Amino acid sequence: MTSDTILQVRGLTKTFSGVKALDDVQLTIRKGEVHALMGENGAGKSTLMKILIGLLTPDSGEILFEGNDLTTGNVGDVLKRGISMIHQEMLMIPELTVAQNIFLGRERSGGLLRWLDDRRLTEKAGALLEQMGVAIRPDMPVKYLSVAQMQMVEIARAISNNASVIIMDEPTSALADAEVATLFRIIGELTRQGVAIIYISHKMDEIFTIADTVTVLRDGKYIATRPAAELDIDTLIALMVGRKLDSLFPVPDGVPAGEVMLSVDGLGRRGVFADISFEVRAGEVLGIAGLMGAGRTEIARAIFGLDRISQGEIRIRGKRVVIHSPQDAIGHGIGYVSEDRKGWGFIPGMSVRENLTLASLRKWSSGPFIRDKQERDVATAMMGELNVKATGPDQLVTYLSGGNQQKVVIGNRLLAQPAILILDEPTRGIDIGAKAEIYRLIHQWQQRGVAIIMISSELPEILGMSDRIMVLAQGKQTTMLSRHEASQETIMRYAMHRDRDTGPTGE
Amino acid sequence: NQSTSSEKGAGGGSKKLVVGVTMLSMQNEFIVNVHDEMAKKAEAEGVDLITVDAERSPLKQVEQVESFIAQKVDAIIMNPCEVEASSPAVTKALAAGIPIINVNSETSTKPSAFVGSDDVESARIAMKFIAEKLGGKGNVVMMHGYMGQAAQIKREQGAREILKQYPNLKLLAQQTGEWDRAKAMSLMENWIQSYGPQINAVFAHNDEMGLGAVKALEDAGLKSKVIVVSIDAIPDALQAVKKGTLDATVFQNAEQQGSKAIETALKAAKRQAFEKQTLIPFQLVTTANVATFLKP
Amino acid sequence: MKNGFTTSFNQVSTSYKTRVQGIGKYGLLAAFLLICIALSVLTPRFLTVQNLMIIVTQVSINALLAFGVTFVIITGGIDLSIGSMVAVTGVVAASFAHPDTFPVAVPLLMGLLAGVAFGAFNGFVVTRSNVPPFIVTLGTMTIGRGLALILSNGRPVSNLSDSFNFIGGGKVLGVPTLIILLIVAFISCTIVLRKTVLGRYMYAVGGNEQAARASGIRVGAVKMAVYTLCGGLAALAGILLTSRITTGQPNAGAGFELDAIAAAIIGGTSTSGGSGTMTGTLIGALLIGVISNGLDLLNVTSYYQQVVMGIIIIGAVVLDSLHNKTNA
Amino acid sequence: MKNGFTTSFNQVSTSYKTRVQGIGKYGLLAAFLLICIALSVLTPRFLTVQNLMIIVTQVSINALLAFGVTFVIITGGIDLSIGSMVAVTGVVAASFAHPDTFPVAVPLLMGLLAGVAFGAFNGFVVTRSNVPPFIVTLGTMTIGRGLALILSNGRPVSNLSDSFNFIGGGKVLGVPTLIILLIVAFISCTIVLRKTVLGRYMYAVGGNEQAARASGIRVGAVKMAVYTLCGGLAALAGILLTSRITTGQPNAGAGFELDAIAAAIIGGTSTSGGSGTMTGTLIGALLIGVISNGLDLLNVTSYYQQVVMGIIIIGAVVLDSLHNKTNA
Ligand SMILES: Nc1ncnc2c1ncn2[C@@H]1O[C@H](COP(=O)(O)OP(=O)(O)OP(=O)(O)O)[C@@H](O)[C@H]1O
Ligand SMILES: Nc1ncnc2c1ncn2[C@@H]1O[C@H](COP(=O)(O)OP(=O)(O)OP(=O)(O)O)[C@@H](O)[C@H]1O
Ligand SMILES: [Mg+2]
Ligand SMILES: [Mg+2]
Repeated sequence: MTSDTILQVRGLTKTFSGVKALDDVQLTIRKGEVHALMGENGAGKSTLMKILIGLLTPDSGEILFEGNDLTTGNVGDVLKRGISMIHQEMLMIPELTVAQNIFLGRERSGGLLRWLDDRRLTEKAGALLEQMGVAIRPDMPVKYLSVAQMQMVEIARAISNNASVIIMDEPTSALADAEVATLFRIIGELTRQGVAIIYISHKMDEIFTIADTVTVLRDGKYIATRPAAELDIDTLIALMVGRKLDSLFPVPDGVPAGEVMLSVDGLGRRGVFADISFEVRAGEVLGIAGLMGAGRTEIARAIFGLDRISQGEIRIRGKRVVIHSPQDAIGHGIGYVSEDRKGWGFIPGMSVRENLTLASLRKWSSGPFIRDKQERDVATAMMGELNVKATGPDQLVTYLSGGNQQKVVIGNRLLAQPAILILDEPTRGIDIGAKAEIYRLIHQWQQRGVAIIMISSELPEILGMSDRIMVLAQGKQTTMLSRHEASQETIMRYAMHRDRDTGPTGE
Repeated sequence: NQSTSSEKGAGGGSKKLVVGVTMLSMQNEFIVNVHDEMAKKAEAEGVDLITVDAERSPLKQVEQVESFIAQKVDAIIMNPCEVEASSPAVTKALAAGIPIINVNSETSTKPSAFVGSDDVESARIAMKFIAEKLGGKGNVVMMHGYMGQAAQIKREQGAREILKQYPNLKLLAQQTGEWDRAKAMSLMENWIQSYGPQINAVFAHNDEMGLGAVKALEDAGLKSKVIVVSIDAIPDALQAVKKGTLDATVFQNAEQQGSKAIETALKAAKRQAFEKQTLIPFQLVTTANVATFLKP
Repeated sequence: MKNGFTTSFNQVSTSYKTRVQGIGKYGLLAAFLLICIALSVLTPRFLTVQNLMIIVTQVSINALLAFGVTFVIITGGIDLSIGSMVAVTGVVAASFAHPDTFPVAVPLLMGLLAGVAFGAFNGFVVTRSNVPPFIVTLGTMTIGRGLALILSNGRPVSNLSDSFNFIGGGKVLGVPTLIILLIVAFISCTIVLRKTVLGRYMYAVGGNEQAARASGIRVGAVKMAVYTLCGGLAALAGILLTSRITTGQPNAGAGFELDAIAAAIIGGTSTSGGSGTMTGTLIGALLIGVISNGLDLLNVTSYYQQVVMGIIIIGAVVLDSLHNKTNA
Repeated sequence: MKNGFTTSFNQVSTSYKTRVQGIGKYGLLAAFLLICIALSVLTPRFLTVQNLMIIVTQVSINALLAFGVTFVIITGGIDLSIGSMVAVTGVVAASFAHPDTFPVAVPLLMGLLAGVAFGAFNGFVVTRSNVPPFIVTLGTMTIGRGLALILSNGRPVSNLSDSFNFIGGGKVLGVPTLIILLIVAFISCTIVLRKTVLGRYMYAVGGNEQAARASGIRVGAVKMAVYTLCGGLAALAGILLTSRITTGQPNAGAGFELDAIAAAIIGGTSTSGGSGTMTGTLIGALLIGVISNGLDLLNVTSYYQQVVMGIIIIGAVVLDSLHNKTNA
């Protein structure tokens, strides 16, 4: 152990009901470094981190923190000893405010009686958020925040603990570039003060921007630790996946666009977005880009009947329709994959098979009865087509890795054979291999004549997949770009478009 | 087999007789008293009692009797939950050739024997007392037991019979206190708000409620102006009568009901002649005679 | 409704085995058999055909109610009004069941109709208002009790025809009708839950209402269906009870809701919805019935019965959960 | 477990204000006031100081129980054993309260001790086993009822000292002690919930147990605390009830659990945990008390009382939820 080693893990093993999630894993973290932990979905990264923070107990192995054994600690102890964590699942108490969440478990400030001093907590949280450059009200209950805002609160909570090691498990999965930049600035400041960061992300470019060292896990096993400078993207992917990956995006083959499937005209929802007009044709991918909070998700929700619109109209195949509920939308052939996978995507207590066939169950049943065999066949076939990694069609979806869960959600919608598919952040939190597969799928369905709307905060994805790109800023449409007009710079420019011109934007 | 064993028992033989007992509710003091008397008597006679609590559910009671039949008991004593609903139990026991004795209250199907008193009569006694005290004129409120239960229905019936005889006795209000002292107390408090000094008398279907009414009246300083009468003569009520807070209660003889029930059951089990109907009279308890009812 | 960005893994893993493998509930089954063995050893009267038949008969009413409430709980709801529905439907059926008035089908149909209407009303209020099912059905529980008393004028409705009394009190080829009906209901409910689209939707709605909605499931319709089904089953229970005790009792069924819900939860149905099986519920109901019968057979004093009953029920579920336990 | 982050916008604009500003529950308060106004119009006897005082007195026992169960429900649990705890603690206290035996502090302490021990036992089983709180406390509800009957031998424990009877039946400066104790308890519970770390942790545990654990909160200890608190409050209720009716009744409190839980849920406590306020619960309890008092004052027939009671409760909560409503 060299003098600047702060945390060391050796021979760590963890088994979940017979399945080895971690197998003899090692990890060495030095003061002031950004140490990236890489691996595919389900490689065991989060499990390892949960063991470090004391949420899970390992079957065997040792953890040394500042030279002392850490294995016996519970979460409270570990937090006090100076390790904190940004959780992948965003562990928040919805009813409590931002400030209350940030200081949860550390409120003891008012002396012996342990009286709560919420005013002070709010002030402290406010100061902290301001210092981070985040505009979130500290007295707002967390349940009203968007996913991205919650992620910023998670970050604030982790750094407010004055920890010497901060674990960041996919801290940017819900963030757009501007917030990512904020986080990176904060990470820079922290590392200068000697804080070590363990950084987990599926966004490759982030790794190469900030990581000093990279450790790779694969199937719960330790693979390698390398200085980031010695790695290039292909080598890293090869370490993670165990083979070389072909190109991420499918080659655009100029699918001929068909009839106009969906067109919206002057769509608005009071206080959220206004004057949105666009159309999507069969076999076309329309990308929607914008900063966090630009209103992209809200447009999707409105079209799918989850929120009421206050003006404008929606046409499907040229016919004006009124959509009040998801059933209406589905009846019109619309499918929607939400950005909130856990909230709106799948049923955790159900098997892969049941989840896949849920939206199309009527097709696999005669009268009230489900045709068991056909349902199973259909599900198995879809699992094959999507390349879902699971022990079988009867495995519970909760047990799948994030990427595979996402594939199940997409599969569920595809089996309903939508003519129009809305994908909101389809690759959030998904590893690079699975991403490539999802892109391949999108392309495939595009070729079959499905009209696709893809909302994404990842510009490479938008640029790589879309035929046309609509850019939003503050609930207004700022431009519509064709594939060859679009570049990162143009999109960013339109996305940052401020309220200077209040008139109708877009065309 | 079983029948021979009972014959042996009849001949003072080796095997103990077994009597199955199902009681309306072991959470009701009066019923517990009846049962305790039965247990005492059974002990003295050297018979085994199997006691179960029907918890006021006739369904449960029917099931318990079925179970007794399956166990081949020598006789069954039933304290019925319900006139009609407990009747299938009687039918079943008789069909199985097991004598069944109803204690305390009746069923519509005639059992082998009945030991008890007529609930309607107890209410008549209580109401009559009120009527006479008030000189046949005044306002009465009535606290019912749990609505729909046999005792409530019969006690209401008895009270109404008397009310009909006294046209100047007005039933001001009636409501259920669910046999419960606390509920009755709240109810009385609310009535005092509504009617205040208009109320001349309270008739409560049981002592628990009567005592609740007394408490509420005392708190409101109205007790001296209102007559309270209830039924059962539980020890608390006797004390209250002695103190003069409860004006009267109606004594139902638990001791006799219990011991007579066992006696009859044993005779029936031994195939001896027995009384088909043993009626044990009620007695009105007032300050005048309360001393004779108070146990030392 | 609470969210739960993070249902704990544990929660999932326990219900997983039971649900997906379908047979499940080995732990509970083991506890149940253990109790049966203990009782057979303690008293020779327990393990006789006649006694077992009595147990099943006694359990049947509670089991029917428990089946109904299992549907409701699987969708994440609750129904406290089942006890009152028993009373209402019983009184309604009895009112049409006097000898020489209507053919026996009439009281049956009227009772069922009353239950279905009552259940549908529950479902309507639950789906149309934001009021938690606990409050809605607590309200209709009180309303129902009042209705039963009003309809019957506070008095038991008796003098019922023999053919009506046969429904719940008769025997066919030596087997009590109650047992036969219980088996039929059990099989039907199992089929609804496991083999039909509606059953699948129930799990989906209870498992994640939003995701169910996003899959195009008409959540409101599913909820309407379960409350109505529950009302129908409560009506069946009410009619059978009435027929068995040959009287329509306005205060029948008081407290039945707790027993039925207990049977469902002992049987592994999670109060937060999304999991549960009819087999589990049936075992739960049988467990309660066996304990109560056994304690009666052993002549345990009434007060101690309650203590022992409570201990055994907790014990059985502890045993069950130990069996299904995964590491934390 | 449901959903997640993306609640719709509107929700923010409407309910955010009501909740965050802490006063909240305007909808329910409005419904409550509406009912009060209606009653004042219908009968002049309603709005008198004396009657209002009586209502509060009558409500106090249920309110105390409801406060306790609010703590439990906020952590995502449930306690069905409160009714039985009322009986056990009442009987225990009464046994020590005969005149000329012990000073009045002894029955008080013994009763409280019994309740705290009972509650702690609930908490212990809930935290140490995987058994759902519903089953644990349903079991201890039965056990407790049995214990109360055993301890009292099935008979009311009466002949209590005047000083003991004063606790729940007396007046201080013209104000009934029950009202004073209710106010003290309400303030204390509000402080615990809103101003102490423990209260904060209750919301955390009920809101997201995993997240609470990840913040270093000892979830087990919090649950122990709430069940124990609930036991203590039930003991207080039991002692006051016993003192008010001057007897320790082994069958006191039967069914009280439903009323208390109803008060909490009417008051906005969510059965899935993580939200709820003492003010809401108090209004919930008052609402039930006012309706029942009003119906008595209006001399509504017993059967119809139940129907009207059910309708008004559902109606009040519908009103409340309309107020808080957001479009879907
Ligand atoms: N509590 C649990 N019970 C059962 N299996 C679990 C549990 N937690 C994790 N697993 C399994 O362990 C493996 C590792 O999971 P983990 O969450 O650590 O992966 P990860 O590397 O963080 O993946 P991702 O990139 O998708 O977040 C997966 O197969 C997962 O399904
Ligand atoms: N439930 C909510 N309550 C309050 N504000 C919300 C809610 N959901 C979203 N917002 C806010 O509304 C605005 C638009 O949100 P929306 O989710 O549509 O953005 P988006 O463009 O999809 O971005 P992203 O999904 O990356 O956050 C943002 O300011 C966001 O913070
Ligand atoms: Mg992870
Ligand atoms: Mg979005």
